[in-house]
Amino acid sequence: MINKVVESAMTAVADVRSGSTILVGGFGEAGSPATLLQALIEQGATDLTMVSNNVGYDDYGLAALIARGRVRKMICAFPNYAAGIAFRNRYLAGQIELELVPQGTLVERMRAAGAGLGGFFTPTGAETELSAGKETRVIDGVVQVLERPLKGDYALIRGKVADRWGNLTYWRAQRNFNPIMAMAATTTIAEVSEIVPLGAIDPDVIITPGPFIHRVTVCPRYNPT
Amino acid sequence: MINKVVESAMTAVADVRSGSTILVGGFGEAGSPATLLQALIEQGATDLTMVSNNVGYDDYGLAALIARGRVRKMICAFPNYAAGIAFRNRYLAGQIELELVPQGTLVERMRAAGAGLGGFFTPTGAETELSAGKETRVIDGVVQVLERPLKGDYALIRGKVADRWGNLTYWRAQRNFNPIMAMAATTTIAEVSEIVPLGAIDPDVIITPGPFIHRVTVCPRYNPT
Amino acid sequence: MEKRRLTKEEIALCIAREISEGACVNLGIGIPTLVARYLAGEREVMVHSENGIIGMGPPAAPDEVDLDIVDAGKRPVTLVKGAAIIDHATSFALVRGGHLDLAVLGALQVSEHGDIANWRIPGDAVPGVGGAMDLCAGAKRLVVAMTHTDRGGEPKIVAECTYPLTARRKVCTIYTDLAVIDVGPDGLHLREIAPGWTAGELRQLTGAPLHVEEPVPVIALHGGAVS
Amino acid sequence: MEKRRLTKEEIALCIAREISEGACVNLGIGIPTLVARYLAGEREVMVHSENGIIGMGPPAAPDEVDLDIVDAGKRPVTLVKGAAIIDHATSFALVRGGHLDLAVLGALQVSEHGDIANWRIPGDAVPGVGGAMDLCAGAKRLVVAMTHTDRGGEPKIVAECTYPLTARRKVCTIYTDLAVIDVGPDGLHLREIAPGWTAGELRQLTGAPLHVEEPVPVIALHGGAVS
Repeated sequence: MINKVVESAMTAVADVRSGSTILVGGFGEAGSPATLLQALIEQGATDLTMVSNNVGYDDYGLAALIARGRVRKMICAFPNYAAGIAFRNRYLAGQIELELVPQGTLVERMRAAGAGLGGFFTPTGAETELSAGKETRVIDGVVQVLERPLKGDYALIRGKVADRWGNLTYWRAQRNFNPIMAMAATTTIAEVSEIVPLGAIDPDVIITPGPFIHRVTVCPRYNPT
Repeated sequence: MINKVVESAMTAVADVRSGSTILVGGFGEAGSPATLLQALIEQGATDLTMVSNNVGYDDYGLAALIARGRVRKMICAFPNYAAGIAFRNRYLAGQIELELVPQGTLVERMRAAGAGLGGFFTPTGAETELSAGKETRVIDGVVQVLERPLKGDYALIRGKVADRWGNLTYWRAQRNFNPIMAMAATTTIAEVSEIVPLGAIDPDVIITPGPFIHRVTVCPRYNPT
Repeated sequence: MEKRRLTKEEIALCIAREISEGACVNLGIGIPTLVARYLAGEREVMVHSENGIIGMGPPAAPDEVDLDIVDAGKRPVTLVKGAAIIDHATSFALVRGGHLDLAVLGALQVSEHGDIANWRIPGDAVPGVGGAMDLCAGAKRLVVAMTHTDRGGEPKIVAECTYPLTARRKVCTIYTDLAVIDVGPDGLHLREIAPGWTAGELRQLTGAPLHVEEPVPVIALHGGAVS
Repeated sequence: MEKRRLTKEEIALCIAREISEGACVNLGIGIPTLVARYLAGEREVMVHSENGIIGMGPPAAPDEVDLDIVDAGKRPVTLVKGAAIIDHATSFALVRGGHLDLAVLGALQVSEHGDIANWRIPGDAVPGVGGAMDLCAGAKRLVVAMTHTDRGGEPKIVAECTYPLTARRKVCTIYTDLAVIDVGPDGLHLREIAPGWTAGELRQLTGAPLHVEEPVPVIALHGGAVS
């Protein structure tokens, strides 16, 4: 019997090795796998490359991981906001590397990795400093940049409902990066609000199908206090 | 008030011009916009380039369009089956052009067009006669082929339920190429089983959102007799 | 006619007027966000948010807050009837693929060629880009909402941008507190001007040549509930 | 031991044995389709169909037919509990992106390098490729199910394919009616042989050198309900 459900967030992240590249879903706090991130803090892996739209908030989750010096490099679109103080401090001290990627390119690079594509040409960022040094060519009169796939060793995502095969749904804009990151990692771990019996989710409303998911664990939505 | 619902399949296809490139959803007969195709036959446009996984069946829909000499070129993955007799006859007589594309590349080329990408590298078809003359390069040790976007002037698709904004759901494997083709054409026309009031479809279960759809019309599933 | 600059709300109203029914629009942070206020009424418009919402409604009232329903600035919002949720890849396919009829963005500078700089202030501590470059690259029509001059009174409309570029040759129209200016292949064209201002005065505050056809229409500030 | 060739069902059984619980597999047309029969029981396997089904079940009985639920050959099928529907782009992302643990395909020829030719017979009236090239390019593991020789008795396992290639260096294992042969970096390795056959006899029917370690195990045909 296929059963991807694991008992806790700690169990789910137990084998994450130092030096891993980890994709982290969510847009701000919406759809963020905050409990898995808290477990990762306890778990201890370090020298991590984290891929996420943002850099976390205050001193929990991704921000706490950064504050503790566990992140070597951040690949993201939008690290510059007041509550991203953990990242800012380390960045200004030269203690963390930043690869800034336009938001649409960031998600498309992960999709390319998940879809087995070797790269793609996009007009986004052409003739700007973010495409400096990258191969460009004019296609149909538009300058386009060649972007490479971005694959994770792990993806940590948040969903709404799952079954034991790993079929997943998402609640509203919790969805964001999560279904794409699910495709783009060697091991994808999902925290969800609820596990339901196999067959309880209508096949037409499943957003992420089982083969993209490796472990699922139930966690209430994490609300920092 | 936005209202993309039109009264009939004939109205929906009325402005299709000769020489157009038309994307046609469906995999075999599953999810095929058969009523829109019947309307296109009556409508009269000719010199068409049709993009579809298959080439139609017997003498209705896409096959009938081909049999009547209205299709200049077929871009597809799988035209070689007994009921594809209309295509076979014209192809063997040198009366129709064929661009054969691997199935995954076919759908990904349309996605690239819909997503505003200039092209992508794929391992599919590398070192085969289907990539002859195409740019290839070795990426991460794998030979990959550069494939170009494939855009339609029109897309004809089939869905299950729609609202007046053009939000769409699909029934089971009726889905196939339809949501991708919906993104990839200047004008996308959907035939559906039912129109429901705005707000009646849960935002989480909509597969194709309104901005990708331009016209919707209600048609019972077409069953050839 | 009293000589004055437009308020932010009035700039937003002017932009709202050019949005037609059925349009799919993305409204950036700042003045662009205000445009949503003037879209209500008979016109139905589909407001897109980068994080995968089509049919974004007004900000959420305290009792409506759902932390998973937020706008591009991560503020709780509502969904309108007809809203759809899509994933981030599809959301940016919509943006880059030309399915967005209009994007309204703020800017630090716009050049006479339609180049836009709006993502990075030289010397900023931490750079961030978000979805700005995608929106500029992909929207069918890109308009900018900004003040005509910066805090030091320097022109933000320039011959060549000196701030890092977001995209080249993409801006169609610039809405400022002093004017509405279209960007054409031959440079900037003054379409409308703020009440009481002359083209000559405007030229003094604009860092690139301006094509002017006199008489220049005054921006109409009636016909919309400017609050 | 009676000397005989395996039936199609027995080839399918051999392949089914190597599929482990939880695997996501794609079964091509012909002998590969038969593999599904031998997957039932305690093992749960997710069967993928190119047209966007994960969790494909047996063919539909007459009263179960839904013309929108079909397999890659367009025949009506059923869905199992836990099935999910995805669009074609996601379906081929799954295929090409290495999410398919195993693809089982028929072939016209397989070379000692693992090259496969299975999409086009030279001289065919109308060529068609379907999803064959994607499956070969992307599955984590590609195995071939075919007869050891063609109708004229000529080897289908060859030094170099003469039919148009589907993909290069992708086949991991070849299951025929005479043998199970693994493709290694140094060529073909005989893993198991049909009852009553000798390695010498097999070499006569194989168009490329075969590494053989005697004694060669005989293919076990018990342990599965071969119908």
